[in-house]
Amino acid sequence: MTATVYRTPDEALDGIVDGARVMVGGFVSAGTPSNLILALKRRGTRDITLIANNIGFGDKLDELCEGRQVTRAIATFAVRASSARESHFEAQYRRGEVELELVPQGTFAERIRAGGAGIGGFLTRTGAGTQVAAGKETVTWAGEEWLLERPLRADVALLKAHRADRLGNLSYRLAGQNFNPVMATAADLVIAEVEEIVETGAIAPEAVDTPAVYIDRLVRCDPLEVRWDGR
Amino acid sequence: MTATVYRTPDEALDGIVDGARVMVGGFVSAGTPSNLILALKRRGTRDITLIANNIGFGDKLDELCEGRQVTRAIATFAVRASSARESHFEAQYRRGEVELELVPQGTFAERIRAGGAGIGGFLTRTGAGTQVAAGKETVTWAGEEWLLERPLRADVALLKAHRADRLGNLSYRLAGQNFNPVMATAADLVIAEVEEIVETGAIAPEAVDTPAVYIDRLVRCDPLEVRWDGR
Amino acid sequence: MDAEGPPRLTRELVAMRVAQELPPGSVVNLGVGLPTLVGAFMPPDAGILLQAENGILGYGGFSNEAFDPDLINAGGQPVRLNPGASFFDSTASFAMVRGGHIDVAVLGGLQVSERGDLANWSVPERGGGSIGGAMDLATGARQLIVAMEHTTKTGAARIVRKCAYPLTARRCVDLIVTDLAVVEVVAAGLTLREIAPGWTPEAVAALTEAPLTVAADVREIAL
Amino acid sequence: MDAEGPPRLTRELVAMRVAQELPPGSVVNLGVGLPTLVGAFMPPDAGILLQAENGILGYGGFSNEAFDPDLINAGGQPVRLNPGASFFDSTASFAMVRGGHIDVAVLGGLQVSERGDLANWSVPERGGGSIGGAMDLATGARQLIVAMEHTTKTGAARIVRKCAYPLTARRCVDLIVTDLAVVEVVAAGLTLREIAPGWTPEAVAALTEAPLTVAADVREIAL
Repeated sequence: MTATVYRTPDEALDGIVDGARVMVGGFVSAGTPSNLILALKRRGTRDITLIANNIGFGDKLDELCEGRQVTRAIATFAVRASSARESHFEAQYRRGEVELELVPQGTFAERIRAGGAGIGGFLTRTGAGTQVAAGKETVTWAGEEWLLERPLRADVALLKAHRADRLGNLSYRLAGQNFNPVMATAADLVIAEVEEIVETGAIAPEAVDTPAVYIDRLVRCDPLEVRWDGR
Repeated sequence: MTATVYRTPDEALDGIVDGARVMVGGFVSAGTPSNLILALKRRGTRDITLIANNIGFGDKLDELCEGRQVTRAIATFAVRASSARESHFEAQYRRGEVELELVPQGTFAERIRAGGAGIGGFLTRTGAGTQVAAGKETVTWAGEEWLLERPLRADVALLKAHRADRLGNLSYRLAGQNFNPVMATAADLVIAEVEEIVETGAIAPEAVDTPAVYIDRLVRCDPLEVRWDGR
Repeated sequence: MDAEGPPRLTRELVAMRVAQELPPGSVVNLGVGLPTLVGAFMPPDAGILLQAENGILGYGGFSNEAFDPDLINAGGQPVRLNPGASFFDSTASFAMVRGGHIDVAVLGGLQVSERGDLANWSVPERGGGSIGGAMDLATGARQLIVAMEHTTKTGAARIVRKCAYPLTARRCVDLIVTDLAVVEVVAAGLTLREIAPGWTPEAVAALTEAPLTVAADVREIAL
Repeated sequence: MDAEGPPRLTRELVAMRVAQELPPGSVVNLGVGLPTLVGAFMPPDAGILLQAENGILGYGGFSNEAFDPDLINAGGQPVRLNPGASFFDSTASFAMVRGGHIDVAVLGGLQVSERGDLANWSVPERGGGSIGGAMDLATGARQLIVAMEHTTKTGAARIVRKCAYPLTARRCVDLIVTDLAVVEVVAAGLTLREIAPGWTPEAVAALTEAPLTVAADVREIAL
């Protein structure tokens, strides 16, 4: 189905309800849908399960936490080892007000891929013998110990790409891909913020990174300046 | 390590021994390394385990079978339901002279991906309740029956790409990707036949389909005319 | 008119009937053989995206231009691209198939059982058959239409109580379109929805091994 | 000279020593913190390819140009690209990491045990820590070098019999480079290969909880 183009990021979020599981693409400053994140903040959606690589490292996701919109997070980095300057998320986490499932980054990516690709689980050596193995099935095969990891899906995915065509094909620039292409496959409703929307056919078939089949909604936005200062 | 450029496809196969497990990229006529296949025929390597999507459907792989170089095959289509015109492979298969493991195409791709990506196995619903399930572990999860499929690797992969740079980055054209990018990740020695070798940096970073880390050897060849007549 | 009754639908007419089932904007995979013909009968402005499991989304009809070995569908046939097409590798293609992102798959069939099991890849007595993408498509597509002849060349029923041939997937078929009938697979079994012109429900049922419930509004196939 | 002995190596000197370990043409992932500094000391013509797990192969040093939010390494720092660089998504990046396609990973450490276990992501008493890509890198890289300070700020050994902090991965470390020593992890335990100028093996061993076997050819770290 052809993607629907929305006028504003706020309108593009129509229908997201309290309690939603929301995946957000991006890695620190790269490929992060900051306009959609701020629209989700303005929307005031509560009790969100946030599925994102990082929270509070040069992204706008901590602003959602500021308003206590996030109840549970699944992430690969969200809490610093040192607490010199706490994010809202970290403060709430240390006070036990928000739940966090920390996932190794490769396992995080692969679980989302499994969720989008009809894979019911996969075996990885990553995390075997660590806290990550707690509660998971462990199998020995080929002389090694493997964890059985399960797929991860969401109700909504918020993505950032560089360009889209009207059909919904996406292309990314530089290191802007990261988790965006895989999250596009693993949510019931997929919304992408892009810098430019072009006519269908204007992105060469070989240059399409995310095929149109995965994209439900598009909104054109100027990218927000986002930078992590390293702390 | 920078890829080594060979002068001829025959030289590029240096070191392949009898009994080798050989993956070959391509889908019928698309992205098929015909020059490398014919070089493997000339080389006379025997007792090959051939891992390829198709054998004898517009590819040159049946010529390897003609010389009885293939002992065992893992493929998704290799034997026609009707035997009006038999390939060498089919004739040998029906006489019990060659072993065939038929794999569903998505499972075939995913097993190779697992082999290259450090995944020890994965669960798929594909094949549950069919002959494909024979001898495999079956698990019930989320109300469905899943097969545990295992990774697939090879000693050598023979690939076809459109362009390479001297470092070994590959780009494909049109539907020439198919199994080539994933096989590049899952063999100990990876050899690619390309139509053009350009200076390192001449392929834009966003246009690289197979990063140089995966490619050991390159050889420039004019593509051979290959076409399946549909029978 | 053959020995057993009025004329049956041609392969092209079966393909036309299947094409009517494809919703506007849907993502569709057409299997090799008869299903391939469906591509020629799709409404031009319905925005249907054809997926080829060798790594294309958005191909169009067959190409009459010079053969390009790198631009083929999964049956090896040269195809054209529509605007908005994209290419990807086989792992991405089957992630799309397995992950439920194909709205409709149309596959050929050897046998379909009353509970919707499909056998379409092997005739054991002929000593062969290949799986290709059929098992993944039958398992992963949101809707599965089987397009096949109602009977074998020797007149045996292809819609059976239990498949004798090796299965492609269990309980996967949603709709069967043959040269005699349109049959829907529902929880209770098979419903005969449409019949070929000149045929009666009884005559179709006589060539069907599995029990058919005749729909109250059963009608002639209209194209 | 600190209270406990001669001067220790600076972070930059530790990074220089690590850089010497990187084979020409190898594919290397540098973790955040001290390991990031290694990039500045790589031999210019060795053809080493730096991988950033956020999806870059072939980045170079830090960029001084206008900040581009889409061109960062896994530590969020702006980087330049070398000729032959490529981009990919996170699933492809960790396929590369997990699949054994990274020759050397250099990670920071909190503790390394005598059998090569690594703890580098969490200090429980501070109530935090994040995993990021460390577990995949420690498990998947063909060779793992840990670059860290030999002792904590309070003087406690970081090379221990058994890690007290939560593990990153078991039996994964091949080489430890600290501000006092180069220690190799072998089947039998830990071998002290090199020591900082002015230090003796005994002085280093006194700051190391795990037993060290002093190599017959132990020598001063040379840069």
